[in-house]
Amino acid sequence: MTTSIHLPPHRLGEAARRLRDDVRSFLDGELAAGTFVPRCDAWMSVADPAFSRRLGARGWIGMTLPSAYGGHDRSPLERFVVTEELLAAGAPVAAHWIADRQMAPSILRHGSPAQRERYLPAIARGECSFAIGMSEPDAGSDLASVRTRARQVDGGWEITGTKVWTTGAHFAHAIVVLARTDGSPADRHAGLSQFIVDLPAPGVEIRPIRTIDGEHHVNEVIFEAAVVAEDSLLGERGAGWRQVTAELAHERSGPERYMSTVPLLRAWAEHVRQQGDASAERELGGLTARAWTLRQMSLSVAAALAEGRPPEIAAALVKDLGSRFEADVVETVRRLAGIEPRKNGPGLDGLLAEAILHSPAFTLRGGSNEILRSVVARGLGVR
Amino acid sequence: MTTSIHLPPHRLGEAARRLRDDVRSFLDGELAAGTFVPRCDAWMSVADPAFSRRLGARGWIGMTLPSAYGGHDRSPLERFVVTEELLAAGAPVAAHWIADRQMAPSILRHGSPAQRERYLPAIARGECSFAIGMSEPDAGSDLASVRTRARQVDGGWEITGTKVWTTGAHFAHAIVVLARTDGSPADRHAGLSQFIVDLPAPGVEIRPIRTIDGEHHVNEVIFEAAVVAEDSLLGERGAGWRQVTAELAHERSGPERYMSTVPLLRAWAEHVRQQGDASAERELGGLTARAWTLRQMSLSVAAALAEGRPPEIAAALVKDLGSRFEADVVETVRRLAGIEPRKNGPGLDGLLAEAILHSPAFTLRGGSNEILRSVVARGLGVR
Amino acid sequence: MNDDPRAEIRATVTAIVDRRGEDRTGRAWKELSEGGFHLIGVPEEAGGSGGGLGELSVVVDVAAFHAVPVPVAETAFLAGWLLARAGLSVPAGMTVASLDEAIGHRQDGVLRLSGRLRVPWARHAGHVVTMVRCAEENLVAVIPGDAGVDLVTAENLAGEPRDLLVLDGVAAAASAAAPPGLDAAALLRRGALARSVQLAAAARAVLVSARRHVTEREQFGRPLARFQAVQQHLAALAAQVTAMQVSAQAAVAAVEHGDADAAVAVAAAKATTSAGARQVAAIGHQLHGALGYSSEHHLGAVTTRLWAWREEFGNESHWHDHLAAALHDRAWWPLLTGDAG
Amino acid sequence: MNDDPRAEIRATVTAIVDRRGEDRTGRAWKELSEGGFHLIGVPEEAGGSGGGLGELSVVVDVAAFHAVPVPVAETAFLAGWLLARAGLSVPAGMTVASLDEAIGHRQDGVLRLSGRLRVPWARHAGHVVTMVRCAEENLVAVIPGDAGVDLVTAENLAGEPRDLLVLDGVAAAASAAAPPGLDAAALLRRGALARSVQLAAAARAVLVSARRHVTEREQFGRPLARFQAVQQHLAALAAQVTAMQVSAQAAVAAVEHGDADAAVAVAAAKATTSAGARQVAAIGHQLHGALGYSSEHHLGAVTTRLWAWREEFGNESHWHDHLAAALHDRAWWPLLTGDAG
Repeated sequence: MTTSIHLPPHRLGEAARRLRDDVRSFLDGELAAGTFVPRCDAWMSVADPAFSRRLGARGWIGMTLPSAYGGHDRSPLERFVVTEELLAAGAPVAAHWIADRQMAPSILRHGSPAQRERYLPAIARGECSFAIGMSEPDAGSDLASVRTRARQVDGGWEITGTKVWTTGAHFAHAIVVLARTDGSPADRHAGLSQFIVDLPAPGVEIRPIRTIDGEHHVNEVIFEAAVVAEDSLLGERGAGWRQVTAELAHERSGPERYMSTVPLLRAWAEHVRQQGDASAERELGGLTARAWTLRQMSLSVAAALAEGRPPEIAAALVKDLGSRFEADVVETVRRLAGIEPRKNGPGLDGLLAEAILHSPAFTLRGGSNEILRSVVARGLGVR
Repeated sequence: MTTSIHLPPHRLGEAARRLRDDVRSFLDGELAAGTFVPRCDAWMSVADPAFSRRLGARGWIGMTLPSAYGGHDRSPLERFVVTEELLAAGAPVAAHWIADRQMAPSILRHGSPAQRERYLPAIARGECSFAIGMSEPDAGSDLASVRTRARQVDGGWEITGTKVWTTGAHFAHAIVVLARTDGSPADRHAGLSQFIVDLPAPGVEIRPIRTIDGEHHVNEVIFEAAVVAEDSLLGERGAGWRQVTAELAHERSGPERYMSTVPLLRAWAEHVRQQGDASAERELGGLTARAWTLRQMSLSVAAALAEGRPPEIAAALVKDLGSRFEADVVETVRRLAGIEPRKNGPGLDGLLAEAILHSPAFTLRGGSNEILRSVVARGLGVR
Repeated sequence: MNDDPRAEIRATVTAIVDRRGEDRTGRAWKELSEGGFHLIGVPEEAGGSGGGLGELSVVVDVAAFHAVPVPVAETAFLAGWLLARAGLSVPAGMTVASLDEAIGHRQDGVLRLSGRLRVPWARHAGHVVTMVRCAEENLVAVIPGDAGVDLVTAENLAGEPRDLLVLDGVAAAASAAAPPGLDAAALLRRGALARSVQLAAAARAVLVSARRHVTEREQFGRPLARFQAVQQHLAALAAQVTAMQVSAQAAVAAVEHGDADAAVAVAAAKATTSAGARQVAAIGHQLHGALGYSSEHHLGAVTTRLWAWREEFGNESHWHDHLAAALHDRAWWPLLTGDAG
Repeated sequence: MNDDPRAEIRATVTAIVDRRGEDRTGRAWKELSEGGFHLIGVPEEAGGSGGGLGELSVVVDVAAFHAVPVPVAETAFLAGWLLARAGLSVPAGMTVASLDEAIGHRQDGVLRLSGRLRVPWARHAGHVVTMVRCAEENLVAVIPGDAGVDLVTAENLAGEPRDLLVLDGVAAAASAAAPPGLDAAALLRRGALARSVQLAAAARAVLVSARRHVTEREQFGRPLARFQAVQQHLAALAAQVTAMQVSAQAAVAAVEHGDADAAVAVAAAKATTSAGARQVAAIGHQLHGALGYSSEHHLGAVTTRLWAWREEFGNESHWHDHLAAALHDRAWWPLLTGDAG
């Protein structure tokens, strides 16, 4: 770790190609049936439980879970193929995305046998949505600044505190909460633990937070002395921060970290093909080269995961570049397409409006670029 | 100073237009006579003493100095017009640039009557080149890290220390040196003083530093117990840092802070006009809009100077934007012109090669962009 | 903008628009129009409130800075200007301008108008002014708002009305010949100047808000303003905002003084302010964190305007092409300095 | 590049090129050619040293990382490849390739060549290989270096030889028909792949040097690496360098395996590495301060190469246009994944 980030390229094989063809056929069928229209950022904001169940039925959720827990014993690289096809299509996958990406690996690794039995098969069927209660009011990027407390009481834990910017809590079947079980806020990383809380639950109030696009994707989740069972503790008491950090690497490592605006880019590519504007063509070529490279990097990260190498630094680096790419796609299209963005517009104007309004989130979610760059700098040994 | 940087636009009048016409006629004549070819960054690197003397004879050096000292009692705005015309033409002005820009105002303000008599008329005639000994080895951007010492001795001062990156010392008639007269390095800003040392001088060695373009523009200047007269102290003993800071605002405030690559841009504009490439045309339009705005900002800074308002913050801000513009000109031309840069090439290729090789200097000289941004942040009251 | 009448206008308009509470927009519009601020810069003989472009720019600047959705740019900058240029009088009530030309034909001495016209704020307007192409004539005409035209509502990214009027032989309430030089390009340029002022003002609002946020908020146990990366972002933001302000103000001054190269100034200003909007909004959101992404925070009201306005009346690509075309006939440096060369 | 033979090649070549002292270049070239590294990746039956594209890339990578001016890309990547593809043998000594096609005509059974050919390193070469257009035939031919041709010397920004050969009916020393698919576009692509590897390696050298500099140097009384702005710059640099490395390595792998979409990979890699060069050089110089701007510092040797190589064999604009043209026939996402769609 002294010269550069080691990230050898990976080549997908013939099996991946067949799997990709299967996913494309499925998506073509869904598009033909009109079950969805391609949307930007759909993995964050477009939830369709029926669509998720259909994916689950095909074995495309919980792919890397053991079959004993309803999974499919497939490699992170096979999961990568399915994931990138869904993202490229702008498919409505938000109902299962967080559960599949973060919570399934976390519960598999840290969960009790009972928790595994309870949640993993349901996640793999596409029937269990998860939310993650992490950020707190006034904490900004400082995720360790946790004021929510969990106090051991008779027969369980009593949780009190407020989480904000919680994606999908309004339709989630469960929420994972990071809370302080021991010590004081000055201890920062020490003394934090994770809990799984089924929703809805008494003492847990979910209020919508509308974002600048006027939509309701995120929530404020208020725990007022909500009592949960003893066995809702996830993993080890006091090890919450370590568990969360491992989840974050998963959160940052997927192709969604550069692909949120690919549906807009694909629509614009068609537009350019019809227009024949040399200036637009060249910039389309430029975005294509960047996307090609980001895909190769993302694939390398998936290969590292598959080999059990922790991709924390590489994932942070890819997300840093990827979120800039997502924003540059929006900027390039708006600058060259010669159309005014329009909310709910029928074509490129609607996709563009949605992408512009979501663009601040590209670099805020999953760690700001400053935070990501600190992770990379630390990885280079300079801190 | 709480909301934004106050920088009202300024409009030049009819007198300025006539002055501009005069300068253009002169430059057209020089170009026709073949006395120079337009060069990028010529104000740093192309010195022609005869050219400077011809400018001096026309009253275009030391313009704002009082006539009592050989100056012309003109306003900073008239000086601005002459300056920008010389820069736009890529004229060989390095022989008098530093003397005219920084040392003349500094000597007028801080110099003794004898120093004024000695240097100002010569500067205004274009016959006196100055160098500024500021940076020291290993100091980087930390200009206050001064190890050069001046010790009071019989009949004068004895200076010992080394200055680096000293532009034009090899042809300068005098160098201004920042040296510690009192206290220790831990005192930083306190205890520093400025001295004017005529060149060549015993005990002062000037060694070339070749830069990555293979050229010799800057020097290492070594003072080995060089003894200078009592009255070579410039201004107040111990007030050197304050004097230098005021000079820096002058150094940063001129149009050369965005215009170094304008000769390349003008040549490329002709190239584009002949090519008719739509993609290049659009980017030329973009650079033109940025240049127009930077010129308006630069003009506002000159107007602030003319009204006696210190333009420190605004100058830092314009230089930050300006140096990025200079580099973006180079990048745009290279990306779109479809030619390979070539050192000493006869046309655009030669201008491009020179500009590329100088580009690191755009953001290093006169304060790195990080330093400039710190100045701006402090101006906004956040530090 | 430091002379006295302008400072007074700034103070008065600020007091009107800088308020919270119920029906903020309606109350602001009522007071602005009662005070005649919606027709400032339009000559009194044309039914306006008098004053120059400088005063008008102050009103538009303040309204944009506070992100209050009132159509001062549309009434005074565009509609009033069109009417005054054509020698027509401004009708009472809210009069806004069409971005597109109508097709006219005369029938029994009545001018009848057809076409699909983009008309911001049409839904609220008492009258709409439009340029008209009628046989070989160029006209300016007034359409009454209650003339039974079809209106399709739409909004820009900031939720401001961007409506479509569908005319099919509607009778004009008034009309006059357009003077030489008043054409679609002139209208576009006029709108571009208005949006330049608005973009610069919205950018300034982002800077003010960001500065306040980073000095008031803490993270990792110290004020955000103490982080070097935050300071660097803030300084870059200030630089961009200042560039936008200077370019818009210089363009206003050039048009106000009738400079020969005013068209270049407007093109450069709209290009600069449109291109700068991205970085200003991005840094603003980055510095505010998730908080600024909530619809309850003021930031979104200004950033969505930055995103909407940069496309209106030509985005930077449009004006870059325009400047490049101007360079076909003029050398680069004289174009920049506004001289013949 | 972790398997053993490649690691061994890396170590050996590093030992050869990573030296200081007199006539560094001459000694490095002598040892490289004695070891056969100047013809690695060229089949032994064609007079090369054998090995695959992966091994060749290691040699080119190491030479570029150390900025040692030896023409391994020109001899092995281009000249050896051209000769082997045409079934010709590599002559002894240094053989380099022309970037341009010569015009051939046959006279008394002798192939005579004319034209102005750009030939990097021609001044040092024993032979030059060129593609030839002769009536309806496409040929590959060898020109002896001592054939009395006119040579105009020139250098790129890094001072590497970029000469011009002026041929006027020079007799070819050997020639053969070019196989199908071996044309000017294929040669350009091959050169682009070589430069991609070199650009990525030079970028890595900037990162290594910058990392060392900021950990060793102090400013304002503390190590540069402690400044948040410095850390952020370094991380951005690392991201850019990693992107360049991954793209170059992926393109090498695609060509090595004969992938159907190898042409897309090379276009994307040369575009990525050429476009990344600017930021890498800029951050590198910014972090090194004035010190790195001196010709005595190692940094300039790599940044001038970044600036030169990004333009050679098509800069990013060229390859962006190329990718855009490929999108005329294929949909965007299948092009990216290398599938038929």
